[in-house]
Amino acid sequence: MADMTYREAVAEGIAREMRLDPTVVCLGEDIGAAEGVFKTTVGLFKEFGPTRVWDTPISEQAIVGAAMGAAMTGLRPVAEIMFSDFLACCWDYLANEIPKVRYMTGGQVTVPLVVRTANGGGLGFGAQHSQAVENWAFTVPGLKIAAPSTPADVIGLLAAAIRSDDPVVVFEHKGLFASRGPAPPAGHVVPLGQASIARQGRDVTLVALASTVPIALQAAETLAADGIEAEVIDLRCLVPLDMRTVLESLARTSRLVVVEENPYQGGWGATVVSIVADEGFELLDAPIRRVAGECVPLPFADSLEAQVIPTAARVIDVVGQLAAY
Amino acid sequence: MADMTYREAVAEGIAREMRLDPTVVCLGEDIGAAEGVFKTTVGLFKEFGPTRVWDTPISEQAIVGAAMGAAMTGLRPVAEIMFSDFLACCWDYLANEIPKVRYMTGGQVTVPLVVRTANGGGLGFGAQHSQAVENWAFTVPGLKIAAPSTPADVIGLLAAAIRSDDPVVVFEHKGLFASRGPAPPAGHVVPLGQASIARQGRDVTLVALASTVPIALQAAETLAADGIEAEVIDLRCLVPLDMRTVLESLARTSRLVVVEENPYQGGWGATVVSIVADEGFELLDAPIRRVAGECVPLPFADSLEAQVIPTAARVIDVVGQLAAY
Amino acid sequence: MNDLLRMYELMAVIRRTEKAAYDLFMAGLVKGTTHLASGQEAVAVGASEALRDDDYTFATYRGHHHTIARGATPEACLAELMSKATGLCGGKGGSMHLTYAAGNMLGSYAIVGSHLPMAVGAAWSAQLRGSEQIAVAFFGDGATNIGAFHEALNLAAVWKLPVVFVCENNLYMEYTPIASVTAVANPAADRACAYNLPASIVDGNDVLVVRSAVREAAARARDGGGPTVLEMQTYRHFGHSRTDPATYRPSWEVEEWLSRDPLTIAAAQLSKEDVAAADARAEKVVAEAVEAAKAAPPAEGALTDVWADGSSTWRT
Amino acid sequence: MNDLLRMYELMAVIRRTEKAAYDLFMAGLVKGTTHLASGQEAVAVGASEALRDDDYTFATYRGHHHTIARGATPEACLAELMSKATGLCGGKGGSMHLTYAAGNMLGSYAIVGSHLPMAVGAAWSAQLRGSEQIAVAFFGDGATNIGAFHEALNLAAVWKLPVVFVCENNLYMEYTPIASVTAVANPAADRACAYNLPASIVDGNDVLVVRSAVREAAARARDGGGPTVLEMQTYRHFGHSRTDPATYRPSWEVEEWLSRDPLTIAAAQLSKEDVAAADARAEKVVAEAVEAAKAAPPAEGALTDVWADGSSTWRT
Ligand SMILES: Cc1ncc(C[n+]2csc(CCOP(=O)(O)OP(=O)(O)O)c2C)c(N)n1
Ligand SMILES: Cc1ncc(C[n+]2csc(CCOP(=O)(O)OP(=O)(O)O)c2C)c(N)n1
Ligand SMILES: [Mg+2]
Ligand SMILES: [Mg+2]
Repeated sequence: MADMTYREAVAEGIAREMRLDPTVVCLGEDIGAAEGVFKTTVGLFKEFGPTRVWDTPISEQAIVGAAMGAAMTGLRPVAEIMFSDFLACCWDYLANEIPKVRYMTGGQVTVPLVVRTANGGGLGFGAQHSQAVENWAFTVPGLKIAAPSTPADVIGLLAAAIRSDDPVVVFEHKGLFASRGPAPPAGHVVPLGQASIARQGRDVTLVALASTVPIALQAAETLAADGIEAEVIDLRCLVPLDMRTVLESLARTSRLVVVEENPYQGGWGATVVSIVADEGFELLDAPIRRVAGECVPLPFADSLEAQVIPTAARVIDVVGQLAAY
Repeated sequence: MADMTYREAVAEGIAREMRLDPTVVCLGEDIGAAEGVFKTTVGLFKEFGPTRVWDTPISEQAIVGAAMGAAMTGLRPVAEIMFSDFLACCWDYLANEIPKVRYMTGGQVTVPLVVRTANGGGLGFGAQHSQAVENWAFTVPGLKIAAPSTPADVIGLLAAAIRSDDPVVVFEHKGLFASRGPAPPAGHVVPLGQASIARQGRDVTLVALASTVPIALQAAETLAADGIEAEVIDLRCLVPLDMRTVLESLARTSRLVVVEENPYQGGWGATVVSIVADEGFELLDAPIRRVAGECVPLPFADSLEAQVIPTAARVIDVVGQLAAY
Repeated sequence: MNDLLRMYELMAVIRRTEKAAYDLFMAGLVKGTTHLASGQEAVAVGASEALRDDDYTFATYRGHHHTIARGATPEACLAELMSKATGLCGGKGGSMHLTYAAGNMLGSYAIVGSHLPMAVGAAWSAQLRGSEQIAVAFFGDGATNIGAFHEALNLAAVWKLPVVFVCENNLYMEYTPIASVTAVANPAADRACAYNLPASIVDGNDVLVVRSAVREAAARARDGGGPTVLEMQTYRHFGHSRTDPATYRPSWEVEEWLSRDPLTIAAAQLSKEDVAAADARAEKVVAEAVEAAKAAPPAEGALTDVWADGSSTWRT
Repeated sequence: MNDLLRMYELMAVIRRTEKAAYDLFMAGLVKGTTHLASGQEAVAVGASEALRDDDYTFATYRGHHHTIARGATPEACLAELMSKATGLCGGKGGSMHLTYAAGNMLGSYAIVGSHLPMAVGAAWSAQLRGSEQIAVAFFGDGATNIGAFHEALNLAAVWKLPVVFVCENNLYMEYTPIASVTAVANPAADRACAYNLPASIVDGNDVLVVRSAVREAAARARDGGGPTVLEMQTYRHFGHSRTDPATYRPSWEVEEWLSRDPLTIAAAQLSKEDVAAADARAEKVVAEAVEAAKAAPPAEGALTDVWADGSSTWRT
């Protein structure tokens, strides 16, 4: 299979669904003629034209609110929120409207929409353009949440998300856009809620998501040289959350480290840990550790930013401590 | 000491600070002549007049954004967001602006403001007026978070919050407004970040906050009849989070149940558990359990709502399982 | 039956349904809160009469009138308020979230202003599907000061969407007069200039006037003429919500508006006999609805209906 | 020195500072992203000249010009961009968050529109404290379509606050023309009607014209006359941000605006000698700033400055 970038996979993943289903439409800022500020919508405007790919004003509430109204009435909108930090500008729709309308109408209304957004740090964009905020969405029952780590998963998860009758937030990681991987075959779909085992190992389980998958894999390589075999689980989705895969791995390894980019306080890893501390308590041979973002805003300077987001070195350090436990 | 309601304590707590410090000003919807839709600002407009107590349009972004600008320039605004669900309408200010501006300016700017809001369910207000969203705020480094459970704590924590040079979100619980307790003496201040031990016990630690404190206490009473002595910790604040008190209690009890109203997925209890599963691992004699909100929107019907928010019965049930472990 | 009589009867049904809701509240059979629209019936009924059945409407927590006007039965509404399984939303929504999707009444939203962008989206969808449907958002005067209002009107105007923005200006937000917090006299109509949209100020208590204003706006929308802003002048007879005695309103103002009751205005143009007969029918429908709703089984399914598959499972 | 010459020199310093920022970017010494304001200097300098030192200003991620105009040194700005400890924000803010609180330039905000309510709040604070300060928010054309704009203008108008809303209309958002997504021709000025506010459209490339427009608005604000909307017509010489070659702009348009460069316009009214001397001084100041910034120690303190006590401790 040919290689492609994660960035290319986004546009390709959307295009594949748009070809299959004429009700799939895109809207967002600068996604049309400009092809996206991250170049993640390249080719869409050319192929599908202005009735399928819509440039919007800077109106995040109108973007997501209109997507919701359209999803309630026969379309499958794919709305882009340029940086995930800006989800805060339309948070009412993500938190109070979209995830609740099916429930509060007793099932009368469904909202098959996708909100895509560029998430995460590492590029020196500062406090308001660098956050990993997948944990914000995780606080809201009623949203499905995908966060791919490879180009193939981007395409497969976008397919599942766009076809889903439930609302899905897809977190594309800014730090991964330039990364490469095999292009998946036509028809590739990754069902929502199925973690993948990115690396097998018997000594410790590393649970990761999106940007932290390559970090965990890199740490695992170094640890292997020291004789510690880490199993790396790529959750792929936060909702549905594939705890079965995590607990099964833990049954083999007895040790758990969660590697997450969002801040430690309120991070999604805490929920994973709390399930394990309940249902997997007897499997544990050592404390559970979380390598997470520091509880500070994201600093601009690259040297500072590297100190507050997870690194392979921190993972290696923490696993070393657990192994010695 | 005379008794007062939690609701009265809010107005009294604000009034005490307004008397001491002329830079304290209030703004929000219907807080002036109407004295607040929850009657939590009764008397303020009368005593302090329209230059200290401001009725606003329905403009949550302008309310909190203006509070921020005022806090940067010499005032200590106390902004009311009527229901905590509406924090979603001004989430940008809570998530991206207020908590970050001090850090991202390298300490040039401080934001001594308070955002007060009526939080939580149990009153049959449905999906968009009943959420416990203290966990939303908990995802954001740079916000202090208080959530009092008694009238005295309302006054003491409001005093600390209004005097704080850091931004503080105060979650007042709708279900507690009518509850009564002793009025605290003049000058009463409860420092941010100090949990209280609401009940002592040796068998299990129940960690609670705001509405779940009376629930945990009620459960503890029942459990005591069965010979199980539960220690109930009222966290009072999520940030700063007083883990020392939790870990010290756990050292005595070896068993932990967190009782929280926000949903299980992404709830603050998960972070408490994850710290314990790391730093308190050796103290544990049993799995850690969380009694939390179900991962659904809040239903309107009271019989349904009672099934999705924590109850004493569920706490008793869970503690019983742990005790038998 | 002539149009006006039919509309009168529908208003009478709404009025009595809300009266029943109030009484049931006092009897402890309705919990939570309710926001009565009594006094504002003409807006809902006049507008619905001007719409096609497949047009979309979106309303607020003060939405009983809009729900019934689009075809929901008083029984289903009251059952919802009484937390019954037969309620419109199975008891999960309540008064603030009445929804009747079968009648294209796509919901009542309780975050002020939130549904305006949704209506814009429904109109966009209709335009893309070439269905010639339109969408209508009903909202209060207070909603005109929130950001979502601005974003919705601009987007609708730029994309020239088939949507009508209907403000029910009842002079008050919860307890505070809209005039005290708004920079213009007519909170909706005076904002249309900022979006280059046509606007009119309409007597919202005269159902025929409402109907013709909405007809005109709907026709413009359907013909590709884009959005219209309609500001309906009206008044709520009761307080904001159950707990509000509305003492902040001067009694002359209340009296003046009560004398302009939309039912009275419509009745004045009908024969006494017709009105009496319509009232009797309305009385009967609502009385039966109350009994049926009372007899219905309680709501169930706290953990259903989150996902399209009916479940609420979020993890393995 | 006469006013215009002083303003010219300040614009020349800003122009060269941004040129230096660009070069340092290309040399790998500035990371992240930068949004150059080259072409828009007259707005910042003309406005700052019209303000008192204790007036507050709030700017966007495109804020180099506003920061220097309020008194920050090129060295402190460049050091910030180069992630140095001596940077304005100690390297924690970067280009998008330049802040010079000592000069009452209270920050650069990177969420479009977010700072308009803050400026309203600063004006409110000034009014309450009776300090006769005013607040100015600078924002782009694109910001006029976001909800916070609407809420801010309404609140400021209702409370008659001493605030001036200065839109820098440079015709584009990131890569999309503002005209394609806005319902009115002048995105800021044509919205003033919705708040009953005075507005004017101003030649934003003529520093003297800018100054007099802001003077008038500032005087009105200070005298209790409330807010004003000023829409400055201007143009950015470069793309939206570092990575943008701006190929979406027709070359005739770029040329036309380059011929209306604010520095050229100001220089035409000054003597050649004065201009040359000012250019030389600006050149020297910036060259020295670059050297000093390069020599400064790197940023530190990733875990400081969250709380007012300087720490970031969130738990015991
Ligand atoms: C975003 C938001 N802010 C505040 C509220 C609380 N609230 C509910 S109704 C209301 C008044 C609304 O007034 P208006 O829009 O005039 O509608 P009316 O109630 O008069 O029909 C307020 C402030 C809310 N529901 N949503
Ligand atoms: C709420 C929000 N949405 C989107 C963006 C991304 N963004 C950054 S600058 C920009 C264009 C802003 O255009 P304008 O207001 O005209 O300012 P200019 O860049 O022209 O100075 C956009 C869309 C953002 N920063 N914030
Ligand atoms: Mg009203
Ligand atoms: Mg612009």
